[in-house]
Amino acid sequence: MSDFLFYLIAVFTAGCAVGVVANKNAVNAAMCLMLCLMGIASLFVLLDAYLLAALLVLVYAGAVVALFLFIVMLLDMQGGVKRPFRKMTALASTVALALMLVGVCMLRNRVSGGAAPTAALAAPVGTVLKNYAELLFTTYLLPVQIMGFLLLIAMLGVIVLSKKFEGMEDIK
Amino acid sequence: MLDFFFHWPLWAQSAVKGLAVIAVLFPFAAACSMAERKICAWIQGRPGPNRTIVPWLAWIPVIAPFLQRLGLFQLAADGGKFVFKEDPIPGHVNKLYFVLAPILAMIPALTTVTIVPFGAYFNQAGQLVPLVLANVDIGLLAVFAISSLGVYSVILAGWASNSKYPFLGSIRASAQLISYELSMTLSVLPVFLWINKPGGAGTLSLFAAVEAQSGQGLHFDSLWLGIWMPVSAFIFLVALFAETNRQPFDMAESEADLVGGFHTEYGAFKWSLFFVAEYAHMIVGSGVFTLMFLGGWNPLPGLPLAAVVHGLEHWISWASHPAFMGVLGVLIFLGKVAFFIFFFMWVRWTLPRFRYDQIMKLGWQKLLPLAIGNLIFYALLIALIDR
Amino acid sequence: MAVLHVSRKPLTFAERTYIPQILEGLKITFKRMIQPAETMEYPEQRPEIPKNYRGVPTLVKDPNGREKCVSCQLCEFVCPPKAIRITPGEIPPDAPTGHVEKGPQAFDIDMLRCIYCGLCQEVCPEEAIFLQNQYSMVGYSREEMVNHKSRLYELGGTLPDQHHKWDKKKAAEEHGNAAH
Amino acid sequence: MNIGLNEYLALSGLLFALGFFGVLLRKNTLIIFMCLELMLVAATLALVAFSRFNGTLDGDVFVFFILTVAAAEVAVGLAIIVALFRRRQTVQVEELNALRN
Repeated sequence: MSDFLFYLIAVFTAGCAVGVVANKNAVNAAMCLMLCLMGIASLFVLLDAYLLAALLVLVYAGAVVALFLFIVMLLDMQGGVKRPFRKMTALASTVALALMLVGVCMLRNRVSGGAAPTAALAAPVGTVLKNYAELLFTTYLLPVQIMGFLLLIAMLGVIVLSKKFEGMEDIK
Repeated sequence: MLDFFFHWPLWAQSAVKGLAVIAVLFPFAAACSMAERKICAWIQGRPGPNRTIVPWLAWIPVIAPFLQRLGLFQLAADGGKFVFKEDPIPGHVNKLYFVLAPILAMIPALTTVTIVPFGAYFNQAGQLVPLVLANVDIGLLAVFAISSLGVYSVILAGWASNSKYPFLGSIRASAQLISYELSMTLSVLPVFLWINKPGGAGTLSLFAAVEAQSGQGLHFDSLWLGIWMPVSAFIFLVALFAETNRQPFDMAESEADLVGGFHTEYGAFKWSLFFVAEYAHMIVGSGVFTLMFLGGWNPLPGLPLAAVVHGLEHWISWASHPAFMGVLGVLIFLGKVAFFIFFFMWVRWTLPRFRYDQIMKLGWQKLLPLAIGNLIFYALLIALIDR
Repeated sequence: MAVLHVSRKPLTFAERTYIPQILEGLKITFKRMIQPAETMEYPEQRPEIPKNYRGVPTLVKDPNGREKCVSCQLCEFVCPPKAIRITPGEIPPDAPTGHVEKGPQAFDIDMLRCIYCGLCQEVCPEEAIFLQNQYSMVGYSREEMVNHKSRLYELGGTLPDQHHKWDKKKAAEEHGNAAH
Repeated sequence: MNIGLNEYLALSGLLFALGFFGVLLRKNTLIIFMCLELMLVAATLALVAFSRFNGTLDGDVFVFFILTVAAAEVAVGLAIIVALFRRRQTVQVEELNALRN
């Protein structure tokens, strides 16, 4: 059952990822990204990380992709000249993709070396919320603080960026 | 009693649960639309719908006229109208997303119900077990996560309609949804700080929230959180109004300046899906509010359901039977939810709509600082109490 | 003209939170909610129609059952929306009202055009057309909404005045003015 | 239960590769940005899988940080894109070449 679910969700997620990359229409791409995130959230559930699944949906699907959709719709960049891909770009990116896929295949077929036996799972620690809290407020307290500052700075940055400045010349 | 159910395969159980959600929530939403008509009629000094009758029922002498005067069949007439009307798809719309949007509106509305507990009973071992479809540890966070997906239906409906007013309406509505989500989340943090105070459960589940209000007698632990944290309850309530797009905040519709908001171009069944989704959101929102701030299925502060049942055992021997207790709990819970739905409608037919700038100002400049201040205050207070 | 600038009354803190106003509003609507409804259950209960109500225009007969209209066409002429159409006709000399020169052969009032202004009633020299207290006109087609002569008389009925104009006229014709 | 760490890592790698491919290939800034997000999320999948199969929580906690960073990044990035669009009326990368010569 679990195996079947994994393969189902994996195929779905990968398909949606292809959709993000290959779609002409940016709205379609954003919706594909949303579905892809839902797939990953369900993979998190399979991995017993319920909290992270909920957070992923809340932050990513609920806010980030919604923002993307917002901007895509507001800018409405359907117009403009569609230039064909340059040969070099296409070639280079395909080669990169191929190389990475080779890496993926090697990962998949790696002989599992004792460290993580597939059958015997460790006890799921990610299900208990208290564990997260303890770790966040002891070992990772400094990163949490830094994250707070980062968010503050990002907020200020966005406010400054989205303000219109008068008398600034256009960069040509 | 229900053992046979738990022996079924998982997919069958899930399917039954899913059908149950639909079978319960749709009539509830329809009943809400009925209640809305009646209440708005009473407030405006009218009798409300009281004419509809099914032909072959009209022959029953006393009951049929009574039901007719109550207007109960208006539900069926409305529903039938939505199903049988012509379902137009205007030209120049993005067909895929135009059809997808109302369906997307239903998904969060129907999914969140599974996480909301609606009653409790004692099992054989004497433990209190919640009546809930999926008792997850991250309860409230899951509700927030799923309901945050509701913004997609609004955005997509407005955009796919390919028309100015729906688009403006959807932009406004989704900005409003995102803005008030913040205050809403911040307002419930004190509640869970209190529940998870040192020695507490370490959970976000709504059942735990009710248990924290189930103390007996008049002391601190038995207070309903709405009394103990009125500011949180207030902020949550206001944000709930905004999140469900109800009257003083119904920027999504604002028919005076935007024709009909994001669903201007919709008709018939697709429109009714938006409509049902709004009521389903309202029901779930009221349920969450009741669970967190009004003691869930406990009848009175300081008088939990368990105490009532044990008290009744002196007179009625089967009072602590799971079925009786479950039904009692569900009835008390539904009573509170019904009051809140009434409150939603009462407010709707009392207040005019806010202007858009007022809404944004209220959300960002008043509610958000208030929520942050409230959080800090209760964090300090709980720390002091626990020392 | 001098411009008077009136400054807005400053709001108190309580007013700026909206809360007291909202509660006040809720109180008012709640009071309203528990009062009985003020509407009328229309088809069963009917509103009381005042005497001078201007409803559907109708034609009336005098107590002797003669039609009062002499098809002078003043109403047709004065009607603002041109809802009235009269076809004048002769009255056969051997009819009971044969001494009258004219009567309407057809008298149509198009109720889809009528604006219930009452000018036809004002202008009628014979007091033959009255706007009566009927107010609900329904029909399934446009044709149905045109009131023909028979329907107009059916709606109008008899006007119980005691003028007996035509009797007097007939008497005058037969006996000269000496009768009076 | 035959699904182990390898399968999750392979899926994560596949998603990352797809995202990377998109970043290289596409010319629409917004889609490039989406592909970047895809790469970030692929990384979180690997972290959660590691965490789960090793019985520790550190990977999960890192996902928190990634989520936060991603949220901040998206806010700033989209603000930049909107500012760019206001100025240049385009979001295509090859037209945003002010520093070329």
